[in-house]
Amino acid sequence: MRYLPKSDADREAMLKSIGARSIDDLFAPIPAEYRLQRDLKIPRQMAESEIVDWFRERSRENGDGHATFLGAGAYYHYRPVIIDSLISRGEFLTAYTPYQAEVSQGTLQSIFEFQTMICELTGMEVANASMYDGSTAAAEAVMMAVRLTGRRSVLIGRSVHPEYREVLSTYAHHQGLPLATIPFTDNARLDLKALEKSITPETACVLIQSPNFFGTIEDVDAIAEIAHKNGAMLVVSIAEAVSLGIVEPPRQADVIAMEAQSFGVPLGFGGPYCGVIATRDKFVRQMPGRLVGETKDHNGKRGFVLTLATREQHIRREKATSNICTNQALIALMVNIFMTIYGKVGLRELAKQNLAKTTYAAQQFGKHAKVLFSGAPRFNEFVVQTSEDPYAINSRILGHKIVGGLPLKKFYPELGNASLWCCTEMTTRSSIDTAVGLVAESERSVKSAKEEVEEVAR
Amino acid sequence: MRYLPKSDADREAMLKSIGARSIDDLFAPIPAEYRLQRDLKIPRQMAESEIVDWFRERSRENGDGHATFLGAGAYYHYRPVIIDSLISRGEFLTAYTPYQAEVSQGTLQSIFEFQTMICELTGMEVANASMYDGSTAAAEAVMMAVRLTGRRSVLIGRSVHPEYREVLSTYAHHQGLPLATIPFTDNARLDLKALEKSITPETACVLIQSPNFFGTIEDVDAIAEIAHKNGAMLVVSIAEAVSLGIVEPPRQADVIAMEAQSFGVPLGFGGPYCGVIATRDKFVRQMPGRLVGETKDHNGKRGFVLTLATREQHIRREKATSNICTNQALIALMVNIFMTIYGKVGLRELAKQNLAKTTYAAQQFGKHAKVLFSGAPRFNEFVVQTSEDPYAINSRILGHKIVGGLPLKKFYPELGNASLWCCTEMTTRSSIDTAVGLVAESERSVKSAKEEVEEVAR
Amino acid sequence: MKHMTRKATRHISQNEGLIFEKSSPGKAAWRLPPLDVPEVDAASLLGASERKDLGNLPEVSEIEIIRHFTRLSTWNYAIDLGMYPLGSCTMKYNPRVNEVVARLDGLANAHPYQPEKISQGAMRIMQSLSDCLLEITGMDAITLQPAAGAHGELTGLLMVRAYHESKGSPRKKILIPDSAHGTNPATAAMVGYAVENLKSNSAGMVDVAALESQMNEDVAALMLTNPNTLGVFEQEIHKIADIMHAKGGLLYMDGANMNALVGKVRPGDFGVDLMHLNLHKTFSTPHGGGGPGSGPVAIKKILEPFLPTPVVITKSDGTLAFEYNRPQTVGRVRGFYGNFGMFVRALAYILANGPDGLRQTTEDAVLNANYIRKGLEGVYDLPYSTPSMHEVVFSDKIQAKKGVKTMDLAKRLIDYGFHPYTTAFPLIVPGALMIEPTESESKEEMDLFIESMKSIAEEVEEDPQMVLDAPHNTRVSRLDEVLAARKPVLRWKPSTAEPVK
Amino acid sequence: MKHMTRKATRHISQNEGLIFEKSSPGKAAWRLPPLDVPEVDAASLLGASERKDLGNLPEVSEIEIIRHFTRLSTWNYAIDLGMYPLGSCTMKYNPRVNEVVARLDGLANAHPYQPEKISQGAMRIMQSLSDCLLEITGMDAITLQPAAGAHGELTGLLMVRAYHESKGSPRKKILIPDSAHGTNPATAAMVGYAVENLKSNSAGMVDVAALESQMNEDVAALMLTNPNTLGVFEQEIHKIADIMHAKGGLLYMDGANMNALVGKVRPGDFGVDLMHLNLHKTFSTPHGGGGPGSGPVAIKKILEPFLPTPVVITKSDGTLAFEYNRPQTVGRVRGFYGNFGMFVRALAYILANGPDGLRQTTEDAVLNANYIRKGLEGVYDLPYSTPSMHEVVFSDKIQAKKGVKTMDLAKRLIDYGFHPYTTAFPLIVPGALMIEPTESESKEEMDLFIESMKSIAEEVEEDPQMVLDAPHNTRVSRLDEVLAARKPVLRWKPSTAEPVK
Ligand SMILES: Cc1ncc(COP(=O)(O)O)c(C=O)c1O
Ligand SMILES: Cc1ncc(COP(=O)(O)O)c(C=O)c1O
Repeated sequence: MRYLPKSDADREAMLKSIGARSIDDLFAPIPAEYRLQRDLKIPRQMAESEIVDWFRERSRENGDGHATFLGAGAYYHYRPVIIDSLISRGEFLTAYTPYQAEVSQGTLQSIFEFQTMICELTGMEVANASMYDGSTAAAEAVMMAVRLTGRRSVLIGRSVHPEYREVLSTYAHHQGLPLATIPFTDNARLDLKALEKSITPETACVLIQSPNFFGTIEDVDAIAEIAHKNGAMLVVSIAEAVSLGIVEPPRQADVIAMEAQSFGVPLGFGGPYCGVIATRDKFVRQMPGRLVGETKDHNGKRGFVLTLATREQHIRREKATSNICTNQALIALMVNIFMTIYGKVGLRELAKQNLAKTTYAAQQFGKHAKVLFSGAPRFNEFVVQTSEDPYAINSRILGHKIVGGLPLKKFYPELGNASLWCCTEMTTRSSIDTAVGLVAESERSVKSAKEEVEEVAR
Repeated sequence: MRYLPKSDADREAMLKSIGARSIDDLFAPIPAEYRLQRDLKIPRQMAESEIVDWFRERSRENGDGHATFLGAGAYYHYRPVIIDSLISRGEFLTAYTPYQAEVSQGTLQSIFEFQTMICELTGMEVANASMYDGSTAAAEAVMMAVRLTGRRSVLIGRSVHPEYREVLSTYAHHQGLPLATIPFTDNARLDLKALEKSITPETACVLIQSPNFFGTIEDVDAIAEIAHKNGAMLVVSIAEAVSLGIVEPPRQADVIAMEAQSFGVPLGFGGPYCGVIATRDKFVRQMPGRLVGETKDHNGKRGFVLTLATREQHIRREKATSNICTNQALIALMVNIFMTIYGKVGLRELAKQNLAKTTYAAQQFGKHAKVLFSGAPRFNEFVVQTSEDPYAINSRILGHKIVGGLPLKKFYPELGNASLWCCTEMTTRSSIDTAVGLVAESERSVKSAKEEVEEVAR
Repeated sequence: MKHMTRKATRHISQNEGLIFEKSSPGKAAWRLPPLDVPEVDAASLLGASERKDLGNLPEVSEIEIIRHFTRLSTWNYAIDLGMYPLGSCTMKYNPRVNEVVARLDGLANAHPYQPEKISQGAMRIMQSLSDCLLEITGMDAITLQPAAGAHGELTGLLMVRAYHESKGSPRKKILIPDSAHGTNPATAAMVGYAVENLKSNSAGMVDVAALESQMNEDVAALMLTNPNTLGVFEQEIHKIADIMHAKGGLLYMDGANMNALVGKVRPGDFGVDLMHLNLHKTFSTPHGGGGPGSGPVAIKKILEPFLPTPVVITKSDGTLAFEYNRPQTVGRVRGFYGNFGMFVRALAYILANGPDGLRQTTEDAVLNANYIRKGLEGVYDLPYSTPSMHEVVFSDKIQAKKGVKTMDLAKRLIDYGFHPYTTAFPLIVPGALMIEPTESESKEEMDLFIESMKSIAEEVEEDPQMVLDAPHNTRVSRLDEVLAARKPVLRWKPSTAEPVK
Repeated sequence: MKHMTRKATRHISQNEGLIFEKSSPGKAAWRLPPLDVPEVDAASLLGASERKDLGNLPEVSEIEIIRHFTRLSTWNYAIDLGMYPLGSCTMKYNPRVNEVVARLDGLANAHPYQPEKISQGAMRIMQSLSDCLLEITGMDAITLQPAAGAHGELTGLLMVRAYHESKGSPRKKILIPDSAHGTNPATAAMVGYAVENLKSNSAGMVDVAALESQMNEDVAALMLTNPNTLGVFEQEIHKIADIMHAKGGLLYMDGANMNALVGKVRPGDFGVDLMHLNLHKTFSTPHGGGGPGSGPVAIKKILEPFLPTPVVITKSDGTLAFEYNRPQTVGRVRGFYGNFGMFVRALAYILANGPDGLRQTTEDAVLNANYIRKGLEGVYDLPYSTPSMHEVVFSDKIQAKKGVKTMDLAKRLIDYGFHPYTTAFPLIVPGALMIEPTESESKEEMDLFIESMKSIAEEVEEDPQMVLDAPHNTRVSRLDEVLAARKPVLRWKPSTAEPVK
């Protein structure tokens, strides 16, 4: 096998020095009756060229070359090429968690920079080295609030990503944490009155997302005020990181749970992505995940190490703040490089282009169909309601190698024929115009059909 | 500009410390009347994403995804992916010629290994660090023979790659070196009688290629004997390096000029490729190009340096063995890695697969059309003669996203409707069968057409 | 240092400050294409929500970024540089072809919500990988959704809980051997179970008698690592399974050490009810400085109803689809479908190996561990003489007499050009040296490792202080972890900015 | 060494032997797909020509290859690691997007003989690059075929010769300033011309009076580097051109230093008849440890008939084609069309810059050189006080008094974490230190360089021997070049194989 650095002579020599007659001696501890006496039934050993060909085939079956209007927690942004040039360096790619600081300063310093930039962007005081993704980060943030407040019930906005809500309920269910959902109003923002009504002295935290699942920016101040007034914490989830370039971060939040995929991470059919938790210094000891801190070596030289490990499973075992061990380090490095490339000025300009494309698209759609939730500011997503089933319209749009917006029926039946459209800097005016054209056509045909019926009726 | 690591403040500060009022002061030495007072008329500054899109377009216009039967000096072999992973490391990619050995040992040791492997493969005693390509390597090898023999006339086999012959005549012309061409016989091998006749005491060398342009393996021993008997040197050009895996190298040659593109170098529309010259120790001081040698440091530790620089232009100026300075180092590294991957056993197996595919293809074509030059052994190319113009047949084959063999009219009008076909390990049986099928069809239709004519004639 | 190593030397290494220390206003590494729609006024669109300032994000050029991260990278040790014998981490070669196929446009740019019609390639990859992993583990069904091993444990215990609930009661406890990895108890707690410790016997294996007595109807499951963290195969595994099953409990296997078993024995065949795999260990996906991973959970039929949603199914027309409607599911444990990019890599690894390659891989991994054990036995204390599979655990008992602990030996090993082994784990071995070479090490590299470890042992005798002061050959000397924890500095601040050192 | 640098430190570095020393029979890094055609018997097909043995080619596994070349790479200095101020080499940033676009399937896998119908993309790239380069140089026509600068010189002088032959006589001589690069005289000789040296004047420029007197009908051309190798712009360039043209001679410009002029002045505007460019210098294609390069030759109308074949032309239908039928061509200088992959990279660089970017680039390059000149003036001897453009040349005159030469200073600079400048060139400056920072260096990096050079100057005063013994911080100390040349060992042989050090 071409990955194995041994000749049969090497193997012989080693067995000899071990004093084993054959390799089977070394597997003797396994009860004979369980030892596999046959080949595994998996495909035969393939040449590298065959492997590449096989996956190329899969890639072709997978919508290679389509434009997309999908967002909903996974965003198609441009990835500067140096991200892959740098993360492909074996020193980053093939290193483990930086347990041995003296030969891991590269990874450690880059995480320290990552933590710093996440703080700058979120307005928080401390950020961890990464969580699995935005959904698990949100769930862990809520658990964190539960530990910090000593309270057990949790309120979740219905405008939070439906899958994030599912994950939270999976995590909470078996710990018997009562969850309640807060509806949204007709501008898609959290219903403050409903919140006031549902919040109790037992409420550990309120979880919202901003920009929320519909792309609408929540009134974080108002929500924070209600939460804090009731001694509950405010946990804010951010799924579209690019929004932070031009949307004020939820500074009033106690914990922010972020999905940083937008920052240079490929869509990759849903993963690997990069969750992050950021919070206030005073809450750091209840924070899950790894943390890198600055320190000095024997000669007073600056260096970085993993720190506050007493929160973690390998020290605290069942008393740990979380069971997380392996995180998303390499993806956090992609995010770090992306933030470094765009930086203070570029990130704002990038966000501004997203805003411009989305504004144009919403206007165009608005001329032919109903754009919902226009009452509040949004970032790069918006909801369009059509007369015809959006799946039907999308299949016509797909004919142009364009993937239309996400039909919301599945998650929000009450919204009927609504779908969620997303525009980024990658969305071209021409694909917007094409999609709008097909939606307009659909509306016209439905209308004329209705008229015909009326005709007949008369 | 995003590649420039300066802020305007930096520029101001630097001008100040230099004592210049403005940047224009620094360009004062350029006579004012010549200074450009306008923008260059080139495309505006583009975003990285625009650049990628622009070249993607060009790539699509360029036969992306076609199978090919083209060889003729540029061969389509599989490139193991680690070649690019390794040569993309900045330490290899962005280093200059290893003038400062103590911080260039990586490049130097890899060239030393390259020189060693080329010697092992060619059966020569010394090889240089690379030449521009196979054509210039051949020309420089001939010049080398001219210097070594003190003779001026050169004999070239007509079965040498036509473009190599063109390059040689360009190089030779202005030095007034008489060139004569030796024809090939009906098995495509060099015409030994003609050689005997043409060779004189003035002949510096005989240049042949093996496998030659038609894929035929020359009778090197016989040619060497004739050359040496007349005090001339034998220079052998090798254009298909993979042949060395299973074809005996021309050990009787005095100089070998090789094109190593087949060893892991992309076709890349003709370049960059990797020429190499290998020869006997005794000729090394007339060798062009860079050489790496082993030595020791102050502590007796093994190390490598550029050596025998007294042959080179930067020391000898007009007396140098060549004007070459920049060579093809990074491509030589690709070749080095390729040779390391396949090694002693793999290279033979690879060559054997080429032989098998070619043998099958030649047999299949032979059933329907005339395969020329079957009288002598060949490696992975063969010549097929059709009744119809090969350009016409190829355009039908192209309809199947397959590029047919190279029509030889342009180079060898005497061969009529002949074209040169090449098979490598990348050639699939199905594309062979498709191409053969279309050739067979063409032959049938021509034949029936002829019969009709005869009908009418009767 | 009289002992010199043949493995490494010292060489010039570039310094580099924090990126913030290189920033200055007006530098930029980005450029956007011209806008093809009308410009907008953010203030009027966003009102109070408009962000005006991005704080201390850096402003630097592209070459500075290339140099920054290239320089940083050269401060790391990595598998690509040499042996990385971290026990329990399976630091094997990460094949480059995996990286190439994972970046193919149709896979790298696929949106998780794109229509199934144009997602057949991705689902086919998920199904093929699932089939291979089921054959390798001998289990009946699998979920690829968990993002890492610990996440797989969580998913597994959620299914355990749902299973017992379906039988009337979730039960109260999870049994966990004292040799277990920290994620095991931490996971049990997250799922609302009490953790009960299980003592190991003198051979370092589960004390079957103790298990017998501790097992009862309150116990939901036993979390067993096999081979365990001592690298020892639980020879009485069948008894263990029987004891659990007899009382209606389940046997969960932590598959982190599957690299000792692939192609040689299948957990499904020796009574395991569910297990997780670490694709980033056994199946060669890169660790990337700490992640990402992927922790599929393979299960027996009885647990299938509880799988997280969605599950990939084959429709009557032969096309693949995601099934969401599964009434007894434990629910989602992650957004979308898991770390898909790791599925691609793991499958590429399996295809590159085939049945014969995987078996040979396992044999070489076990061969290497035993070769090192043989080479260092006597020089370092071997607390358990039980046969080793893929890793071997020594202790610092002998060296501790001179005041030199496992961490000190580890730091000195750095001077010899190696990444250290895992220190101070498993907890049942005081001062553990946990060494897992994996199959990726050549005899040459391991001989250098053995030679170095022996040389260090001699140094401990001759000059313990020098070892205590190690490392000596790195760009920073030993770093003060106590200081870091006492007053944590977890982010750069303009005020605290230091000049480049 | 009391002077410590802020630029670099020493860190652990992996040793690695020659690949042949890692080989053993049975290891393999390759695997071929199953054959889809019948097996063949090589012996019966090839007879006596069949090769039986491949000698000492290595047998190693994939991970050993990854480690071998990764380890080797870490022994190199590179632009990606820091400033690389080799004078005359223009070691600027090599943008990564260039590498990405050069690898696009349709470009990387295009066969040079594939039908023009499916080669329009490649030809479009060649045409676009040609148009840009002509606008930048102010010339009329161009060939992209030469593989490097020296090859461009050869191509250029071949055209010069063909031009003169067309006028009746090829002429005999080429005038070359004594400051010229070695490739200039070497090229002239290859084209069958005698080389006549041209003395520089006290300002380091062409002595116009001398030129006047040496110029006659035997002289085919003057090969002038401008700015010349002192980094000095030939201010009397117009006079020089007039003198050449008056006697029917041609003015050839070596464009290696074009990085000082792009967007600011065009050689075509100041009387140059033909010139070569180094895409691997001015246009950012990577040096790759010595190559590949690309040396296009741009010419004035009068030389167009002599261009090498083929030439890209636009057909009446707007599609592109190669034109081969050019009766007066000098012929081919290389197979196929040149180093196409470098064309792609150079064009990507031009598109990334645009007119404003290219101008700013040139200004920064000149600014950087002058900043260094200012910083080191007085510390090192400046033989020519003439204003500098993109590079500055000092001499070791001051330090030589202590027996420390330019090469010694260079070796010591390595200890400070920099790649040295170009030593001992141009020849007109004894003990030259030729420094070209390029635009890619930040003020921070150059301040470190200036600080280091000053520190070394002090060391020369305090402890010259220490400097003579440099480098001290590298994995190998100064290597014996004399030994290497005296009995050359140019390849590994089994007998001479040494163990890994
Ligand atoms: C035995 C064991 N179990 C569980 C884990 C946790 O796996 P992960 O780090 O992928 O979450 C590890 C990883 O170190 C391990 O070694
Ligand atoms: C002034 C000058 N001329 C010519 C050359 C030769 O160019 P190349 O190395 O590309 O052949 C160089 C390269 O060093 C140079 O600096």
